[in-house]
Amino acid sequence: MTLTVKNLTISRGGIPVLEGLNFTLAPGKALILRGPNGVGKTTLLRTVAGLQPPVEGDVICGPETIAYAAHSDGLKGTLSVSENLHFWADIFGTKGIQNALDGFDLNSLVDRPAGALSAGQKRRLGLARLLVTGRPVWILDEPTVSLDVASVAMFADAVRAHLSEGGSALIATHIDLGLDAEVLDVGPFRAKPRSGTGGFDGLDESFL
Amino acid sequence: MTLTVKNLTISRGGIPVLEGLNFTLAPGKALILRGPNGVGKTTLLRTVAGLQPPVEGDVICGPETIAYAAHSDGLKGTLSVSENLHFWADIFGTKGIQNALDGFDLNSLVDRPAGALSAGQKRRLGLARLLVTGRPVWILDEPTVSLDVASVAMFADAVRAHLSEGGSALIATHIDLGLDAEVLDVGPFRAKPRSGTGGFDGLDESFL
Amino acid sequence: MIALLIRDMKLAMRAGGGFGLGLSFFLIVTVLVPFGVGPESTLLAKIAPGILWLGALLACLLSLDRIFALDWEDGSLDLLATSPLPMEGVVTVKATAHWLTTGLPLCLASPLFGLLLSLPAEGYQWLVASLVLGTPALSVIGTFGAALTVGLKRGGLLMSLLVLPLYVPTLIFGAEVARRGAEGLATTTPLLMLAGITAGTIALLPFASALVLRVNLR
Amino acid sequence: MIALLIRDMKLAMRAGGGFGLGLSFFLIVTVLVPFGVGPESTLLAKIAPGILWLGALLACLLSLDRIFALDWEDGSLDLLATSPLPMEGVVTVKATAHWLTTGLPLCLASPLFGLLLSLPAEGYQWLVASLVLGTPALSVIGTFGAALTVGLKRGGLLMSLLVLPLYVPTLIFGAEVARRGAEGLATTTPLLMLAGITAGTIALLPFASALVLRVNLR
Amino acid sequence: MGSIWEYANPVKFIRTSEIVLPWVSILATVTLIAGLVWGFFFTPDDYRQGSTVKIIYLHVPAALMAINVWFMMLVTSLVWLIRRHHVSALAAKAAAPVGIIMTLIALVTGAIWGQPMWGTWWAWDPRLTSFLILFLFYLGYIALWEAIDNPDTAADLTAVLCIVGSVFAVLSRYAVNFWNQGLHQGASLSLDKKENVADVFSTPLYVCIAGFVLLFIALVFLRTRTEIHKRRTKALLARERLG
Amino acid sequence: MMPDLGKYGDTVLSAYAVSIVLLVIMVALSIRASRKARAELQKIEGRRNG
Ligand code: HEM
Ligand SMILES: Nc1ncnc2c1ncn2[C@@H]1O[C@H](COP(=O)(O)OP(=O)(O)OP(=O)(O)O)[C@@H](O)[C@H]1O
Ligand SMILES: Nc1ncnc2c1ncn2[C@@H]1O[C@H](COP(=O)(O)OP(=O)(O)OP(=O)(O)O)[C@@H](O)[C@H]1O
Ligand SMILES: [Mg+2]
Ligand SMILES: [Mg+2]
Repeated sequence: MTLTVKNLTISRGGIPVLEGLNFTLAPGKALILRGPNGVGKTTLLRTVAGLQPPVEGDVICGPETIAYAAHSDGLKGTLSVSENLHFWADIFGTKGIQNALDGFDLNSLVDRPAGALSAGQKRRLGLARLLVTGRPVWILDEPTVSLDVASVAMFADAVRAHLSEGGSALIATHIDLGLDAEVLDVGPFRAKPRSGTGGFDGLDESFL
Repeated sequence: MTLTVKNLTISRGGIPVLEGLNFTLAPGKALILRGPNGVGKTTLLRTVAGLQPPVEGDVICGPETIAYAAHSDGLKGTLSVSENLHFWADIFGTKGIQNALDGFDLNSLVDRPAGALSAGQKRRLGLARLLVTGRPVWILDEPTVSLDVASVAMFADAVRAHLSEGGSALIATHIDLGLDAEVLDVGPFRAKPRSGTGGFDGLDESFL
Repeated sequence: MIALLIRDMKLAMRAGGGFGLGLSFFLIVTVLVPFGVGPESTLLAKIAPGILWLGALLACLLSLDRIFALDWEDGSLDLLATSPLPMEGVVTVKATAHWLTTGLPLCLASPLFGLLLSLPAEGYQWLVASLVLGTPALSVIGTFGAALTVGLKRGGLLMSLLVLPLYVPTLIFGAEVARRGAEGLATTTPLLMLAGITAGTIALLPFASALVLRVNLR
Repeated sequence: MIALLIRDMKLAMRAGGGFGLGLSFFLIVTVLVPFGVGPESTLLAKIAPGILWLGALLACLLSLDRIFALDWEDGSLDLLATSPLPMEGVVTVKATAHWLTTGLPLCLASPLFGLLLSLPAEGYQWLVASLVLGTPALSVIGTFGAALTVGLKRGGLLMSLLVLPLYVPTLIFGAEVARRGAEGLATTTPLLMLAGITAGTIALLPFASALVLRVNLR
Repeated sequence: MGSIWEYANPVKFIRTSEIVLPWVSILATVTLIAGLVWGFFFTPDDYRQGSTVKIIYLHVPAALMAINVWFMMLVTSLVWLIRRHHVSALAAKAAAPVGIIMTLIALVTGAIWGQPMWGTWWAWDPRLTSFLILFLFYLGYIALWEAIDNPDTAADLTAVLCIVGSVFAVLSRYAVNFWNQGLHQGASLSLDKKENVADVFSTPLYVCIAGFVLLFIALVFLRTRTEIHKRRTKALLARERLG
Repeated sequence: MMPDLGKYGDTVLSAYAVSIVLLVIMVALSIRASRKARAELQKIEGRRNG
């Protein structure tokens, strides 16, 4: 169940963005990724989730252990909240969505079509999906976007509960979640131009 | 330039969500809207921006004074950053985007297609659009989503500069922006069910 | 308004081809017809004007659903609605951009496709004339349909359903001009009718489209 | 997989009609043909099998672009890719759902539309047979096209362009079966070819589609 | 007070229809059965069309209703857009399925009639063609209602569609006439016999027409009530969820 | 009782059959929908008032 990242270099649009990343994520632990906008957090998470291949290095982790939650939630506006959750439960072969509904206070919204939710309610539903996947390793990209303070606390509780059950979580976020977790600033791993010749020293976000 | 909201009732999907709202927003002032997820902030902002009609009450404000920025940024992924900004500048009949580029540190990204920006960079571009509208009243729906700490500060500076030039801003947000502004919690204005009488006697044009 | 037109044209170009795509669809429909109905050239010549008009209509239709859909999804439409442009202006510009990227290339290329379907020599000028007069109406009507269905997921098919009956008069008169032209008959009446329909839709329909679009943004 | 199939069918239904819409498009194409080529029933009878096949093909095509597009836009596709379902399974389910909502209703309704185009009495059974055998290939090929163009804005037209040439063999043999049937000729050879194409595409194309989809998700 | 617009209030409408509906329903059933029985059992055959002339008692009322229902929808749509009375929008919604069934009956009976008379189920005669187009308009109208969640938005959009559609329906009618001038003499022969329809045929025909009209009225009352109930259910449910 | 329909018997009967079936279906569906809507509304109003 341990997720290990070894000497990883990742690229976006053909350009390396982060390099030399090493970390392990043991069961029961959470790791918070930090870094300025555009440094490559999303790219890193997608690579770890297996959606894109690494340029170099390895992501080692058991098969079918990862649940990924991206910037967008993958909700169907015409399906109700419970239909959306049941669908993912069926896909991941787990039973029951009650747990997920309770965890994110969605009970009063079960029959509402997902399209008629507010931004924060949608996000809560998107996060509730994690609970029905039954997967141990959560990979979360800015999970608290649009959430109010109470919902952020709710989310932190859900993560804590998940960790205490032996799960783990890799979270990219800009805000403080109040979790007791290691923090990894990816800023220092910014990919450097290969040849060290001058002119390139002014490398910034746009790699110019 | 003063925006006045009088006894406003707004509805979403045919159901009143907030009622009895009153506030004024004078030039040079900012007003922060707070409230739990799903209370109706987005609906309120859309009504104030004139995108949907109020159920009751009035929004009083000069014509062509409002610049609205929603959850989504209205960017075209195939156009470059500068093309996106130039487009909005042309639509609003203003000149020059340099100011906007400087304000949100986009100079290094000008020629990048907007589709190849990270979440936070996109948001910065979306906010930069406000500077090219030349409109005095900014209506912002969770403007700092996806932004890192430095960018949030950059945004707060932009708002302060706008206020000092006699503009005003109405901002719905869940986080603390560090602005010196009045805060309005919309929670207490939640619409209450009409007369408790049963049967069809309570039936009115909104079928409640 | 010009800025919007330029942007829309740019977007159409960038999105892999722009002009080319409507045209290629037209081409492919014209090419598939002989596969469907068999290769006899007398038969093809007879149905050529109708098929060419149908092909133009379908090519228009297929590119319609994205007139507003993209701007809706990424939020630009909300922003445009709060901009100084009147909604009628937005709608008109969108229809114009659609015509420039779809209708106009079809008109220019139609003689070539007439060749593929053995259209008689007299027919070409009338085919082009009818398309030039008729395709603007197709774009304007289509914009109305697109405005009606903006924001509906899978709106594409619904839009076709709504738009196609509205296309009937234009199609009938347009194809009639082309057919009569190909057979060497008088074309004045249908040509006048066609011009009338186009003028009428251009003058009135944008108001309906703008109304409908505003309702959809609520 | 069943869950995905059920969800897709549900989505198709909810989105205002589901089954109905592909059908209505087919209906409308068939209705518009006489407006284009004129009302003579002998001419119509002659082109009927080809036009019906073309109509079915276009109805399929029009509903294709949304096979993956919606799931892509709202992020479901990323999530499905990290789920226990193999990508090949996803692709197959998508093709099946597309066929059930488009191809199947077209097969069932085609005799009615044959009526509108004065299809000769002998033609009906062959028309239906050819559609039943051929439309699954259209859905599978279409899914491949949709997988290729997912993530491209305005992918619709580009996809048509890619998919239509791939449709040619199916169309040729399908229409040939229907035409020979209507004229009372032997239909065995084209029928066998049609069945072969369908079997082949169903067996092989899902792998290609899955591959392409995975690349597009990167 | 006493203005006709009062009845456009949902409560008032529910109350009034509660009283009126049973009577209209009974009247409709009686008239319709009487007319059809009279027409089917107690009229002679036509000297040229034989017994097929009996189809007229279904075909013509259905055809008339098909057009009139659309017209009624046009009027209620205008009322909704101008005065924003919810009942009038819901009445249009309630009427559309009735209209499409009427169109379908006219088309099907016509097709069945065409088989012995013209030797074909379908011909691209202008009248038949414009009916087919009307059918498509109904289909699009209903599909649009179904596709939109927000009831007010749906009412607005369908109302505009109905108005624009009406203009285009009329245009199509002219276009179709122009397109297929005099190709089907057979059709005009049998269709233009109206003048010499003898009383033996016309009286039961009028009864049938009255029966169809009454049936339509009863159905629209019933279905509009249904729509109002549904609207209220939806509103209450939504309100409950808001807490 | 049954009138003599001559050689067009099938035609006339099928026309009547189809039309009457369509009419009956429409009426039945309308009534069913009406019952359902009313029952549902009563359930909810009951819940609200009780
Ligand atoms: C599918 C096909 C058909 C459609 C859609 C259709 C449509 C109509 C319509 C709209 C009317 C009433 C219009 C009016 O009163 O001005 C009508 C009337 C009539 N139709 Fe048809 N018709 C069809 C086929 C036929 C056939 C095959 C026959 C018989 C040969 C027929 C005989 C009549 C007669 C006798 C009337 C009443 C006379 C009249 O009002 O002019 N129709 N039909
Ligand atoms: N399609 C693309 N082509 C080229 N470069 C891209 C593309 N998409 C993103 N980039 C660039 O890659 C870098 C990394 O992007 P990524 O989305 O991983 O950043 P991030 O750390 O998630 O930022 P944020 O906090 O803003 O979400 C950014 O500088 C971005 O501009
Ligand atoms: N289309 C719709 N139909 C019915 N109800 C809706 C619809 N869209 C939103 N709602 C409901 O209206 C209420 C107000 O939504 P709104 O988006 O204004 O909330 P918000 O305050 O912006 O919340 P958030 O902080 O989560 O963005 C919510 O309870 C939401 O569930
Ligand atoms: Mg990111
Ligand atoms: Mg909101």
